[in-house]
Amino acid sequence: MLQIEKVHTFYGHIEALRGVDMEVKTGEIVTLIGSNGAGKSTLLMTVCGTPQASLGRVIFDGRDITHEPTHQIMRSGIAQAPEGRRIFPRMTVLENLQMGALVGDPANFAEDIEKVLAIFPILRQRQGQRGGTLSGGEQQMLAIARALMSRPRLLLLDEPSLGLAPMIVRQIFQIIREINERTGTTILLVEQNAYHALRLAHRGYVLVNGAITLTGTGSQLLANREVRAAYLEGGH
Amino acid sequence: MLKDAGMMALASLALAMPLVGFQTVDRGAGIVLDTRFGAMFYAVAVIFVGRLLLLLIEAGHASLIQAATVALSAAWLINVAFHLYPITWPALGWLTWIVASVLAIRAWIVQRRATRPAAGYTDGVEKLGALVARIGPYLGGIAVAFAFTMPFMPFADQRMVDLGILVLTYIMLGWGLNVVVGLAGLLDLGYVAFYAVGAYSYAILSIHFDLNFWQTLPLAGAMAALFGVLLGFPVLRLRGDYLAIVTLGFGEMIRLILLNWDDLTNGPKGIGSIPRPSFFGMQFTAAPREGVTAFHEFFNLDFAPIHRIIHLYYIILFLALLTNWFTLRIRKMPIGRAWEALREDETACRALGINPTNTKLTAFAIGAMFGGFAGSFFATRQGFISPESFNFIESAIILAIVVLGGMGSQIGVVVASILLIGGPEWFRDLEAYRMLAFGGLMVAIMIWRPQGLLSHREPTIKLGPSPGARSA
Amino acid sequence: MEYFIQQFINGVTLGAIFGLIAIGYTMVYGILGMVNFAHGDIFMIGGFISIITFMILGVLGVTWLPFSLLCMLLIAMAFTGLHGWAVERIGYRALRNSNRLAPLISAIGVSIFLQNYVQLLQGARNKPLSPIIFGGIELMTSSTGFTVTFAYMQMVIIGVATVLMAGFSVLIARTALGRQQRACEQDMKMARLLGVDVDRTIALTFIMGAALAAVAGLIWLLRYGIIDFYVGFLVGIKAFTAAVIGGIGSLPGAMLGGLLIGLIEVFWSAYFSVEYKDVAAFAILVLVLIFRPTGLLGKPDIEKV
Amino acid sequence: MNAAGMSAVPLLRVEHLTMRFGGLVAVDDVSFDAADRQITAIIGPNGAGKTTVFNCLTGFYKPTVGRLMLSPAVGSEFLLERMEGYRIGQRARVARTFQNIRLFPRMSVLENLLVAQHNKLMRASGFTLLGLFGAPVYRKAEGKAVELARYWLDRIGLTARADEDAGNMPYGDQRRLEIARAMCTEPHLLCLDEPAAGLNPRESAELNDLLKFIRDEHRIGVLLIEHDMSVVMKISDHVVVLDYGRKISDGTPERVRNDPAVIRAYLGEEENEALPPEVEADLRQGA
Repeated sequence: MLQIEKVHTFYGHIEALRGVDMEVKTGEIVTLIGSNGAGKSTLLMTVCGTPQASLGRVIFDGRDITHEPTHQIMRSGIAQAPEGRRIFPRMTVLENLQMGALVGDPANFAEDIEKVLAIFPILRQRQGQRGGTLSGGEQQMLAIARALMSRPRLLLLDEPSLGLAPMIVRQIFQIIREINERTGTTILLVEQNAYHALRLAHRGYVLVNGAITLTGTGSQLLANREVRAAYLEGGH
Repeated sequence: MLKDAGMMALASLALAMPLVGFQTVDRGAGIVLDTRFGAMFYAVAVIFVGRLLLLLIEAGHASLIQAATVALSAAWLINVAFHLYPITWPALGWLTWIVASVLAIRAWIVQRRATRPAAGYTDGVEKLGALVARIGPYLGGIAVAFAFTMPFMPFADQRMVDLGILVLTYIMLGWGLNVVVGLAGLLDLGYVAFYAVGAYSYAILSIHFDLNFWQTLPLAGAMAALFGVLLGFPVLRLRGDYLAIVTLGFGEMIRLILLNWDDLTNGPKGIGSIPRPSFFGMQFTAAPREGVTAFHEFFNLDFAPIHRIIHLYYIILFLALLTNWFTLRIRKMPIGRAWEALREDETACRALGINPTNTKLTAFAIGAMFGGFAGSFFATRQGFISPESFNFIESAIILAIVVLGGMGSQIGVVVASILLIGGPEWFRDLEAYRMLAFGGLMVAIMIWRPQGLLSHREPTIKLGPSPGARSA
Repeated sequence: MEYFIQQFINGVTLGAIFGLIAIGYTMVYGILGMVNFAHGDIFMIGGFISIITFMILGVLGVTWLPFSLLCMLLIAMAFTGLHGWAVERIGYRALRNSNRLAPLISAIGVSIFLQNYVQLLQGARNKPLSPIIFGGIELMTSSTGFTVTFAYMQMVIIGVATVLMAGFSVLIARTALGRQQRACEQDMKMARLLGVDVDRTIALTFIMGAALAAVAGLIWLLRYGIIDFYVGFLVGIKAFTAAVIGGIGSLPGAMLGGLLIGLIEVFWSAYFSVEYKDVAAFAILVLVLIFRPTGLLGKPDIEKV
Repeated sequence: MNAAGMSAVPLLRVEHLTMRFGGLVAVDDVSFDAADRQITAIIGPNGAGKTTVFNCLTGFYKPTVGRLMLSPAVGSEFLLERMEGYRIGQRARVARTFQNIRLFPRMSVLENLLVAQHNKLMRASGFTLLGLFGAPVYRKAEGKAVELARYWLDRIGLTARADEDAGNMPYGDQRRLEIARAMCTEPHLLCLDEPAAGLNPRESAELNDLLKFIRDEHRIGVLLIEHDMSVVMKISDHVVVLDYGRKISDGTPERVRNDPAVIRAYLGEEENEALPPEVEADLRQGA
């Protein structure tokens, strides 16, 4: 579904991605692990076209989207719940969801919102509340819900567990699995919390210093010595 | 490609229609309407062709277009310089020239880019900035040497020295404002207020109390600094943009007060016959008053008005260098580092126990003081001041000098002053287009280099080798 | 009392002008965080386009007043909006991600450019327009013979301004376009990730702001019967002051601020001195900012550290 | 709590701290102590009010209700809630770092450490006047300040890059540089806001060593916000757990980990977190 071929991305003079190759197949959960600054978020943002890759290609559904503007890419079936959640703080929960549905068909709105609120019942109670007043876990759920409102075929999740109580983290990962199983949405997940992410994912990639160093199924990577030494020891 | 250029032409046609296509002409009491469709269509055509050529350049047909546009813009400049061919619509000529020049530059960039890899491209101007910073002391030395000898160069006529005085005044103002904007990061849009306070303090003190230049100067500077503190105290807690607008309002307030407080400032008529500075008590007049020696008599020279101008030139050179020495020095002081730290992150400064208000206030007061000095000089040089000289556009020009030069860069201020003040003065003949070009240039430079021309920063202190064996 | 009422009407009329311009400042500040210094000059251009339109209509022989007013309004809004778009496209778009000072300096450059552009093309003298709306209702007359008049022109001005501001508020609060604008205001990068065409939204913001400024320019022309290339500077600064007093980023704040500045200026001139009316406006600004740094209706933002 | 490690008066005593923003209660009647020469950790999910507690302690917010008393081993006591923001750093000597690193990015690493010694240097420079003309008093003071900076640079391994812009340092180095900068103010209490966030396990371990070094060698109190329980458990002497603005537990790491209230609200029921069988098999094979 998504192919990333030899992608290089620059932030100013800094080369954040140095020739990344990876692939996400339809219906998979793929996770990308790596330390802070390895370029995980940059990779997700490059898929969305901000910044655009300076070399290489990003292909989604057989279409080269490398040089398309972001808003076009987001209209072609990709949605992202970015790092730090980025809820619109002065909009209500409902308005946030409306923003998520911007690229969708307005006729589907009522149906979609019911579906999303069924996945995240807590948001139903909070509908009229401003995004900024939600707790961290609720904001994360809203961010995922908002991304789902556009009926994406590919969902990009950037560090959904960041800063949440261990209890909420388990809940979020459970929901991600459910979304994938129930709706068949393909998911590309970036995580610092390698342990949970690898347990959840069908396949995983390890990103070091802007390049992929290792790939395999979730279990293979969990069992890999280097991975354990670099990302798992010292707790989860 | 045609469609793109057509859209552009359509947009420019719609833009040009009301203001270029029609002209309101004054007729006696009222106005009547005139049309200028010819000019309008010419302008639109230039833009259409220009856009088309630009797209062709991007598509890889650079060489021929480059040659043609270079020739065209050169021909135009030669025509302007030597008045070869009479021009009915100079504005359209300039428009054509600008379009041609932009195309020529663009073609050059595209060609250059083709010969080097896109990745890892380092900015040439950035490198120049680092180079300038490295050779700064030598460059500064050469510049100072040139500045000292300039009045005695063969090309230095009265107009040249006058221009030198003007540029140096703005350099000094730029250096003064650099303390506030460049180092402390406080956006001051009303700097001209302190310039005005200095000038009026100087005028009033020197006329009413019969003090000479060197006695009045510190008083006027102190007065301006006092105003800086008075303004700064209540408003320095405000966030950046609010501060900008309050200082802008303050600048206007000062001007309006000067305009309306007739008893003190003589209102819009201004203050005249401000005493000129003397050279150790010697005056620069052909026939001095009884008991006063004239400069030319003492040195056995023929009287020439240029003596006075050269004297003024050295005064402002001295003042400017004083400002420069002071700012370079204070940058290395704890207070200077605190200013820069405040610019970078005020919150972190507070956490480190730095009092933000007092620190900003010193920057504000010192900047104001130099503005006051420059104002004093302005008053004594002109001999006449009125509120008209202190409007917002002056503040904008000084700020533009600091920002275009590259904030915090001393040499940048010099370059920007020469470019913005000296440059337009050379095109005096084109009075009408001067400010138009000035505005356009500000936009163009900002878009080209938002961080200013020379924005490289050198640390104020370097970690030397460890003294002895005192390693932890 | 009658004098007071008359001044009140005058103040509201002036306030409507400031309010319309202030909306443009506040919207651009909200979305880009920059002071669009050239906005006052856009207002001035709106005034010039209005006067030129009026004269073209005269040449064409259109004399029915309501129709020619409507033409002036629409044409001025359209062409001034285009100028607003051009300013954003040329002067600001490339600077959207650079430091805070660069767009401000660019805006000052644009302002200087526009003033001289109009001066070159239309001449430096001010352009008079003889009054085109006459008469009014006499509301009351005091014992001393002072008559309070609510001129038809003032009614038109206040009416047009009120309708536009109300329509505008609904646009921002209720429509998808308004939601996109607010989304860009709060988090531009996220808005883009949700498929918002940010460039288009920002361009529209500039066009709308310029169109409202054009209305202000037209009103100014009707009310004061005179326009020149320099008028945008001081009016612009005062409108910005209004936006800051109201709480920058807040639409109702801009309108309220405009009204306040209009009233302060008129009452100060009426009861104290005309000379210092501008000083009074700025002094109020300083006071408001010191005691309520976010403006009257601004949201106090909690500092996140 | 072991009485030996704590003197009668704790370094910091927080009593009934409450912070409201409009209708929102960010911190609700929280009381705890932090001892000298100990690492006290405050844990809890994002939005639990941890950073708000820090902001009250360091003067960025004025608490709605509450008393914050700092009693350094030497010198007088300070009531932090009554002090203006910058004075807390200047007088009471409470230093802090920030969740999102707040260095002076376009100043050099060394300059960052000198700015931290501003007040000392300001006095030595005769409020700039003496310094301007190069008085020896000032030059000596500046030399000493540079030596202190060098000490910490050696400690965090950044001596070689002292003259580069702080903003160009790698993420992990910036975290440690921020701590070094805070230490250059010679504080009584060091407050660290999520210092381990975004660090990999190796960098995390280095950080733990640095914090223990600060506690044991410089003998000051450290207050630490963190949500990674595993990091907290390794180095802290005392843990305070916040949830929705309230304190739900307080005590030694052992006690907190097994506190039913913490498990209910924060950690969740211990699941069967065993690895998938094939992974277990792989690991056994490799071993």
